[in-house]
Amino acid sequence: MNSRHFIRQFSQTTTNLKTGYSTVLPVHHLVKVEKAKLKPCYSEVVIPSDDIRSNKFKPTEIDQDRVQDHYYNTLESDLLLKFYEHDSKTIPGLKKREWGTDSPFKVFRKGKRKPKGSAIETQDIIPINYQNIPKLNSIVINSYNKNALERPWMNICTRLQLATITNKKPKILYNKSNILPWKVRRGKECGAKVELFDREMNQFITTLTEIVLPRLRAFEGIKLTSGDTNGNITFGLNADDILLFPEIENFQELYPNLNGMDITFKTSARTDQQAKTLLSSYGFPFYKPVKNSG
Amino acid sequence: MFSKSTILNTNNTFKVLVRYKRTKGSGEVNAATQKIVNQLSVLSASRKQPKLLNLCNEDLIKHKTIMNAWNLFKSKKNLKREEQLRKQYESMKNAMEDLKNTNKHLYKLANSKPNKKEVDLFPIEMRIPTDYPPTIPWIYSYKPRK
Amino acid sequence: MLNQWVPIRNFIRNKATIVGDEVRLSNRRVMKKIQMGKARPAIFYQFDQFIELSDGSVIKRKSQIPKDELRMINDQRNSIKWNPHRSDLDTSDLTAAGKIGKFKAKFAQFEGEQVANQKDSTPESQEALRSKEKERARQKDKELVEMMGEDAVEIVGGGNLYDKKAETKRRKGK
Amino acid sequence: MNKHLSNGILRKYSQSTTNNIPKISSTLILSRLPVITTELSKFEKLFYKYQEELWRRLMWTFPKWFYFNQGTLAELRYKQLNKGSMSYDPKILYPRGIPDLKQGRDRRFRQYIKAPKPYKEIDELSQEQIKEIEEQKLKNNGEELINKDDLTRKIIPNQRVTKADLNKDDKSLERRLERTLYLIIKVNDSWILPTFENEKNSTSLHELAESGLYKIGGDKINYYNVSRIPCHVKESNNNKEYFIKSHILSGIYEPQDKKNDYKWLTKEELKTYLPNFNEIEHLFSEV
Repeated sequence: MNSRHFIRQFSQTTTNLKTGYSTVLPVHHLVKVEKAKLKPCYSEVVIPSDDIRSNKFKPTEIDQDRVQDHYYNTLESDLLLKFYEHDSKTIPGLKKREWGTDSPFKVFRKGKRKPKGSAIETQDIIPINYQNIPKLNSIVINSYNKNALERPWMNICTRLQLATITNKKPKILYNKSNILPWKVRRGKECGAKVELFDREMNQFITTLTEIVLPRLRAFEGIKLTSGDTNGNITFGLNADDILLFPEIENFQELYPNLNGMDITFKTSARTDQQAKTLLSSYGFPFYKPVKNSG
Repeated sequence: MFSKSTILNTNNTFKVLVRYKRTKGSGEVNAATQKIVNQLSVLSASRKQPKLLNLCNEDLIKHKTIMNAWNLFKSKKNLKREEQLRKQYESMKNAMEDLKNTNKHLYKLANSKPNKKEVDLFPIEMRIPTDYPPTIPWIYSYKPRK
Repeated sequence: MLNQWVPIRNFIRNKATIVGDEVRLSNRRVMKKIQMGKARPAIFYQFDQFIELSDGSVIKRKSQIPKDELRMINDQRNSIKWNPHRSDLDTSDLTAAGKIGKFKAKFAQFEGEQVANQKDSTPESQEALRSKEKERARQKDKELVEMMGEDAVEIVGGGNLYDKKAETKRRKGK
Repeated sequence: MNKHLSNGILRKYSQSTTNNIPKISSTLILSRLPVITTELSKFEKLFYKYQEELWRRLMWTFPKWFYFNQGTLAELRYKQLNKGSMSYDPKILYPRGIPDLKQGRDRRFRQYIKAPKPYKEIDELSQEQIKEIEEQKLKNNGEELINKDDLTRKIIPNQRVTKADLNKDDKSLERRLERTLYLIIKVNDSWILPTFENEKNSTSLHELAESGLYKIGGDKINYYNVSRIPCHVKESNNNKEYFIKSHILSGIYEPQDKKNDYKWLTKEELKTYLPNFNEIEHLFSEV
């Protein structure tokens, strides 16, 4: 509807071909150009962060990565064999639908209808081949501290706890809404989160599977029901469990107010099943939660 | 002319202002607060951040050479790995196609997944290699599960 | 017996004297504004840490704590959950070959006669043992003070800053 | 021409009808996964060293005040190990430039910190204790006596090269810990990957491989089959071998028939033992 028609009009052809106002979204002139960034004094911004001259330079490949090596040497080809299904085809995911044209209200209705049987769209499930073997992309550790709402200094403890465990500086979480009975106010600090990649992520995995989780008495494993249907698996550790990280355990008196945290594994798998298989290959146990009757 | 620490005369009363050595004042904090301040200072970059790297041109060229060599090394390794994976995929696909034409029954058994809902997990005893081996490098005591 | 061992962790956490006065941080902490392009990554000081697992294998890590050698008693390598098929680990916790049994065997020297006499202990003998322990602890403290010199004063740590129980009480009181 | 072609097709059809059903067998690729990390090449070692030095140079100052309370024994030890850096004195000429000192560190350079050890180091021991240790060494053929029950003893990693490596024992699972090993057996004077014939063509390929392995190697093998899907097929004279991939996680392979010889070999070593290795070369791990 929006595309311009080039009508051959003998007298007006030039005006029709003039570049003018594009009505195709996104309209480009609405994108803000920060001209300040083009100033010569900001030349540092332009240097890519992995360049040694950049302020952001941080060497990443500092030692042998045994987890990554293990993935490349053994797991990758095992996973390929495990996930392969002969003569399989792409299973289309649930997608948003058109409203239909049987009523004038539907014709001019904005947006699309939600997919059938689900509130959100789901991914297509593509058969696994040698180019799309699931792998772990990153780990997100999220620690919501409700006590920090009343005592802002407690958030410092939470941030430090995450920083010592992961060796990476966490970001502060802020409340997004106002819920007065819970003392939740917009813009208040309420915890911290950190996203780990590469070596930091791999070290975190081995710390969990080799040192922390085996010593948790009550730990049965990650629930087989966990997952967000798109291949991201989450499980939680409470404050007492965090005491078992070697960093915290050896200097307990320095970390008085520990806070529980949620650990999310972001994988490139399209289904939760595949993601769980991938995680189990790193040594994470899984268990089937028993349904509580009554 | 008069400084603060000299004698002032106001309304016939003498007020003597003398400078003493500063004692514990509002600047001091209690132990708990000090602890939190310590924690905060661990997290903050102030006074801890080193100077920026400032390589001379020669060093910069050396660095770039090293990085180029490393990237080349890595890409060669990756290509080799991908090529091997591709071959494995092809031969696996070929084997399945062959099995399909040879024996339908065995093909069905091979291609069936245990259950759509069930997760096919790796055994928990698979280990990520360590930097140095265990005292007894291999576990011989294996007891089949009953 | 189990009850004596399990709550150790909690005991340690609550042991520290609770500091009455709370943290008072000024709210006027103004963050330094970082100019565009001047932000630098945070790289905490990290030690190369060697951890020896229970089976003798050693792993390398990067850690911020100033300890570059750690030894684990319990970990993945002797956990029953991670070794479901091993015949030499098949023990419940309370038997002599179990975790606690091993722990006791290892630390028998510190526990004195306690382990040996566990089966035929009477209230009197236990009382005697306890007093012995106390005496020993006192002796240790004395030695420590001597090592540090005469003027040494024990420093009272910051302790537990935030008491969960007290907090709930306070809230309910409101 | 046309006639010729149709003839050819006809022949082919007739052949397939007269042929027997091909014999199907499962071939097992049983691997022992690496126990320790791969050996790095010299280039890799140097590169990692370079990167780590850069990284350490950009590291923040160690927050000593956080980990060591003033007036404790631990702090005393820390101070002994890490002698405080110099203070700036304008009268002194500094050949490497004026130091940029903050929190006891010259921020132009990398910071070297020694962490206190849980055990006593040489400088902490008295003369008598050192003498005692040396005497023990002499008694013990030059090796230091280590109390295995002492939890705070020094960590001495085990050798990456094992006894089996030194004895060149290729029947041992303890050899070449940094590599993946594969099982081959000797049948009729030739080395092969273990192969089991599917007699009734009713059991699935992976189950056949598993039961076959237990038959020849005993049931003390902690066996893990990776997938039901065969990873390769080898055709020869109406024989079809489907390759099944699996791992040995613990336990031991004990040949039930004592005459049967076996070996655990790496990829390079397999080359000399297996005929037409080049066809299946891609199935074996490089490491």
